[in-house]
Amino acid sequence: MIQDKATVLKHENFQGDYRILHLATTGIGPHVQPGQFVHLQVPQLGDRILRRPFSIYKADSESISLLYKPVGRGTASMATLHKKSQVDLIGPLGNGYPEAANDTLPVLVAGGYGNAALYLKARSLKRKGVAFFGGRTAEDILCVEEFEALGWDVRPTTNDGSLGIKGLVTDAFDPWLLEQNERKPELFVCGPTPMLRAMGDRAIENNFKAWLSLDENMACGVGACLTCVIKQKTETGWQWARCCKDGPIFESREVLWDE
Amino acid sequence: MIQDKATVLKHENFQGDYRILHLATTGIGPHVQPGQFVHLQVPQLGDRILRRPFSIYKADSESISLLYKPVGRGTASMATLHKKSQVDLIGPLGNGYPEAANDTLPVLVAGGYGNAALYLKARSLKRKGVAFFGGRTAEDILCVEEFEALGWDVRPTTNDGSLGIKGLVTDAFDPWLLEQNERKPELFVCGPTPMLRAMGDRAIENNFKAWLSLDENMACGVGACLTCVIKQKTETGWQWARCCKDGPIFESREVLWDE
Amino acid sequence: MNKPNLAVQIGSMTMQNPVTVASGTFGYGPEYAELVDLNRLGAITVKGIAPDIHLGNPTPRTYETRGGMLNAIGLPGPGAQGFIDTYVPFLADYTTPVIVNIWGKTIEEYGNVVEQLDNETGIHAYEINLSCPNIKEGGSAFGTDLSIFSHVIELVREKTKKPIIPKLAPNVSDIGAFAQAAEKAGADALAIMNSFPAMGIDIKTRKPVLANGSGGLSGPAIKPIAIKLVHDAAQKTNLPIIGMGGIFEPEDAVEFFIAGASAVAVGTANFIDPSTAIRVINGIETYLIDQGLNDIKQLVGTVNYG
Amino acid sequence: MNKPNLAVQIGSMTMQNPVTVASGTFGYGPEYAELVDLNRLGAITVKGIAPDIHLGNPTPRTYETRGGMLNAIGLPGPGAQGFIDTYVPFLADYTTPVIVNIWGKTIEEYGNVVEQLDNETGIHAYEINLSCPNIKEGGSAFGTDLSIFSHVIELVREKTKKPIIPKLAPNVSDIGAFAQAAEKAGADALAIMNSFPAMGIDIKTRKPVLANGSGGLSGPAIKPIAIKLVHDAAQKTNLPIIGMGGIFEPEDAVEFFIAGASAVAVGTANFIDPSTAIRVINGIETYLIDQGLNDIKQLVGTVNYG
Ligand SMILES: Cc1cc2nc3c(=O)[nH]c(=O)nc-3n(C[C@H](O)[C@H](O)[C@H](O)COP(=O)(O)OP(=O)(O)OC[C@H]3O[C@@H](n4cnc5c(N)ncnc54)[C@H](O)[C@@H]3O)c2cc1C
Ligand SMILES: Cc1cc2nc3c(=O)[nH]c(=O)nc-3n(C[C@H](O)[C@H](O)[C@H](O)COP(=O)(O)OP(=O)(O)OC[C@H]3O[C@@H](n4cnc5c(N)ncnc54)[C@H](O)[C@@H]3O)c2cc1C
Ligand SMILES: Cc1cc2nc3c(=O)[nH]c(=O)nc-3n(C[C@H](O)[C@H](O)[C@H](O)COP(=O)(O)O)c2cc1C
Ligand SMILES: Cc1cc2nc3c(=O)[nH]c(=O)nc-3n(C[C@H](O)[C@H](O)[C@H](O)COP(=O)(O)O)c2cc1C
Ligand code: FES
Ligand code: FES
Repeated sequence: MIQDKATVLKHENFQGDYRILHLATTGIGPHVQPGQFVHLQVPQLGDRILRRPFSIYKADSESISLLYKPVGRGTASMATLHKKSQVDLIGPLGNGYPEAANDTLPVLVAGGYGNAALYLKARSLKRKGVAFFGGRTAEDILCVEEFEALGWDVRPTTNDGSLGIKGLVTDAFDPWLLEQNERKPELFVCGPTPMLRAMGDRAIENNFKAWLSLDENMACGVGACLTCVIKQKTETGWQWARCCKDGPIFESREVLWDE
Repeated sequence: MIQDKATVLKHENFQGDYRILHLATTGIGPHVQPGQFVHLQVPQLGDRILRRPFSIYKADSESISLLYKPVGRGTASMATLHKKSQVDLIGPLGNGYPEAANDTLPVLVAGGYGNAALYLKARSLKRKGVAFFGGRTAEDILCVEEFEALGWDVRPTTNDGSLGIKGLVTDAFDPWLLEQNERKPELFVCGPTPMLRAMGDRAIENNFKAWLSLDENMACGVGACLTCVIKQKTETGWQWARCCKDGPIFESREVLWDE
Repeated sequence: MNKPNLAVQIGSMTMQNPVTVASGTFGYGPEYAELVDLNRLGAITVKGIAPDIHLGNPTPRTYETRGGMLNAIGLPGPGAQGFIDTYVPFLADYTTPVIVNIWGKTIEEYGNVVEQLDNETGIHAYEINLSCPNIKEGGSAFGTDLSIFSHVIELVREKTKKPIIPKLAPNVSDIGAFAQAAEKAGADALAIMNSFPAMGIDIKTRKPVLANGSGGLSGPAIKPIAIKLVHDAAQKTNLPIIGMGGIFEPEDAVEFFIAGASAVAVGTANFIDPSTAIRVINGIETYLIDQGLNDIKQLVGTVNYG
Repeated sequence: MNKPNLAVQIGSMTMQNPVTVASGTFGYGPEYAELVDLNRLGAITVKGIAPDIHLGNPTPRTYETRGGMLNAIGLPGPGAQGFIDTYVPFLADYTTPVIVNIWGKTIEEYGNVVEQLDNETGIHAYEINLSCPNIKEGGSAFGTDLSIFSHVIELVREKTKKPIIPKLAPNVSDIGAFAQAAEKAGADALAIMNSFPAMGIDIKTRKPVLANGSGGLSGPAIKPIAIKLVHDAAQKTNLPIIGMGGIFEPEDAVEFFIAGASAVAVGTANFIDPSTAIRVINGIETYLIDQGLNDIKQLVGTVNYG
């Protein structure tokens, strides 16, 4: 983990509203584990003050890329960054996804910008399985070709049916799951909370593992402020775990969801 | 006085650090009196909140220009405005310079951005006299050719002698004044407070008028908040006058300077 | 859907909508009349008036801070008679009710200023400034002492039948106690909050940035403090509350209503964007329509504690 | 010119420079150890410790506001024994003194937590949190009642010879009275200020933005309030004051020293820029050199009233 002033190498439109920010940072790039994130100080956000967390979409020895969508003040201001702007980063942060077990079939499940957190994992996993991508419309289904090029069998679902199966990720996943009998699936999931929860429930019911990347508001990003806590099950009940430091990745059995 | 969203027509480097901002505003341009100002909402000054006042350098039926120098946060942020940006303006504000008397010799005295407040007056005065421009270095002596083109006899002074007489405006003005005996001078002054005061003192001692454009911090700019007050002499002592509404132009005899 | 009802009653004063301007940020009316349609406001609250002419503090009187500003204007003003002569006739040309913010250097002066003003039909209510952080006399010291606080309100109550609206000091530990005391002393409504006692120092000269030494913090910076004070006071009184502190957008005003305010005042925002009050009025209406509410009263004090 | 002396004495604790971190914004030390050289700090102030494990509030626990943030973390923590087991050994590897922020749900608990901690040589001082806005027990209510306030300090004083530093509540009318009471009760220094009681409401759901309902406002927004409180307290006591509230730049810290603080703490700024404390230390040194001062003490309480 370092704090680094990174220079914008490129800032490009990706698909729909999504954008990719390429940042030069030799201090962070080489150390990234799939599923980790950076905490980015939004430029010119004068009167708002907190950093914003972003999954590391790609990383090499000299740079990282972030894949994001402007949704609010912070990301809107981020969208104004131009080439050569400087951005203050802290990273890489968080635990990242664990290695897959030897005998499982890796399955990726992503919603919206969830692909950003999964791309590096998709690349590093030796065995390539199925990737379920969900989104509102075709525009929200990102990087299909990229994941396919890595050898993944991508199955999109959209709420409006504009790409793949019409419905939720679960509408594609559930029938698929019924057909599995050779290998136990092992899920790597990143997306909105209801999706995480749905996948977690299936993992527990069907006795496989699901590694969920949780999305909580963060202040410090390094484990100091106790803003981003989630309930982690213990033998006797639960304890708080910090999404930024102990997570953002938790196995489904660890998470005690609020009703 | 109106509130208007003006569009940046052009934003250009002028001389040294000075810049000119051209703004499209049909609501303000046609109504400007020389010496008036606009109250400008600085863009993206997220956590700072107040407007900043700027003299109207030029005005026509469709636009106004401001001549300014980035000196602090507000003006630095202003400097980032680009063509087509929108800026919120209130104006024209303040009383402006009065008509010159029939029998006087108009004299302009400007320091730094003071020329911005004087250009329109220089143009509208029928009789053109002498213009004393003071600055730290040659870079701070603005618009000499422009004033000369209007028919003014421009006499620059600089602290470092890089242009005109080395010294203060008074070093040029005082010897000149000694030579005057035909007409009584009438001064139109805009510049830093010590200059205003020096000119005001001379006006009182030598029994001529000096119209001084006072520079006070402002909050509302329209006379409502009583931030920008200066001491105005009365028969029995003094009262507060609002620089933004009752001024910014005051005759030297009206002003009670703080010791 | 029909237009929702925005009218609010403060004692005998009817506000056509729940938005006024904060005292001291809008002059006496004429200053913003070219920029703001005064007839659209719920009420016009003028700058503090004392029995006599008062000069206020030396300059600098204001200073910009992160997310806010400091002021120590020090309540300069034309006095009651000056106000009657100069501003009451001007304001009489508008249909909007006028709230006069009053203050005194002594307890008695609070009574005196009301005596001078009370015959004017063009004055519809008094806001009693018990919380100005910028004057040694009266002001904040009166507003943080429960017994003086009550005493001033009782005295003003004796002098007038018009609605009286004490303006509470924010720098107290228990705003509820002051709300209750005001109710008991005969207040018709409460105004919460005044600017918060604060200070800045110029590190080059080591002088306070305000000539007065310290001043009051206002603007968006204090909004979360104001929301809590309004909320806490609303738990302890049935009086309508005029909420203020950092309102810049309609959404800010809505937050105050949910917290328990029956009306709001736009202050510092007038300096930044004089159209704020009108924008806020329009925005409240839109919000009510979106929420399917047909009266602003349905929004007041509706925090969802979950 | 020689390097100015930055060292500050708080009772028996020597700080090599006058900059610590604000409790609750820096964890217990390890969290920022990769980003900040802990040995460069004047002291490390850890998050609030109670006698026992405490879970704190539900989420959301923080919220961003204009120029600041709200928090209602609710003092989760490992308890005294957990702190001793997990963090004291870690902190012992650094030369920087450790200030443990303590709190309790009852008056007795304040004594109890000190009893548990006091044998640890790696703990150099206690900051007594009498002002947390986010817990029903203890916290703010204790900090705004002069007699409970004094009582807690006296009790802690009995239990330890280490320096004790009460952290004052900002939501009081007369901070000087609390400063004097703390001095009388045996405090070695004061910490001013805690985050300010505040609230935000989501206008879509009408729920408070913090699960706890209300919380504390911190960050640049409150700096002018903090400067005034430090200034006013310094007029009434000779105790050294650790000033905090919105310090983001060295210039902010300098303002606190001029106002009367002997040391400062960097809080919310750690979240935005973890290098703030080090930048502040360096900036203070530069400022002293520029001003021709050779000891930070020469700056403390030097407001030029003109
Ligand atoms: C581990 C992790 C990885 C992420 N990766 C990505 C990614 O790869 N791509 C992507 O597009 N998004 C990602 N996000 C989400 C991204 O951080 C949010 O979109 C972003 O924070 C929203 O910022 P905003 O200001 O645009 O949103 P806003 O909607 O404006 O924020 C709304 C309000 O929420 C509050 N708020 C926002 N952030 C915080 C905070 N951190 N703490 C407290 N309050 C807060 C503020 O009050 C803010 O005004 C990730 C989030 C997490 C936790
Ligand atoms: C009538 C008038 C006409 C002017 N015309 C021109 C012109 O034509 N060209 C030009 O270059 N300049 C002009 N100025 C000066 C111009 O307004 C200042 O340069 C500008 O306000 C400085 O802004 P800044 O944020 O860059 O400065 P900063 O130096 O950053 O301001 C420093 C600090 O001073 C405080 N401050 C600044 N303005 C105010 C205020 N209004 N009220 C309270 N505190 C304040 C703030 O705390 C601010 O952070 C004029 C001023 C007046 C009064
Ligand atoms: C420049 C200025 C002058 C003020 N003058 C007065 C006043 O005369 N009487 C009063 O009761 N409040 C006065 N106030 C306080 C405001 O009415 C209001 O309570 C406070 O500013 C908080 O609201 P805001 O954040 O919207 O400005 C003044 C505030 C400012 C900024
Ligand atoms: C997230 C957070 C947690 C905090 N936790 C504590 C705490 O445990 N004990 C305490 O005394 N103060 C706590 N505080 C208050 C800070 O120590 C400090 O007094 C306050 O934030 C003002 O300083 P700042 O504006 O620099 O943040 C906390 C503040 C924040 C923002
Ligand atoms: S964001 Fe601070 S602990 Fe996770
Ligand atoms: S700036 Fe408000 S009265 Fe002049």
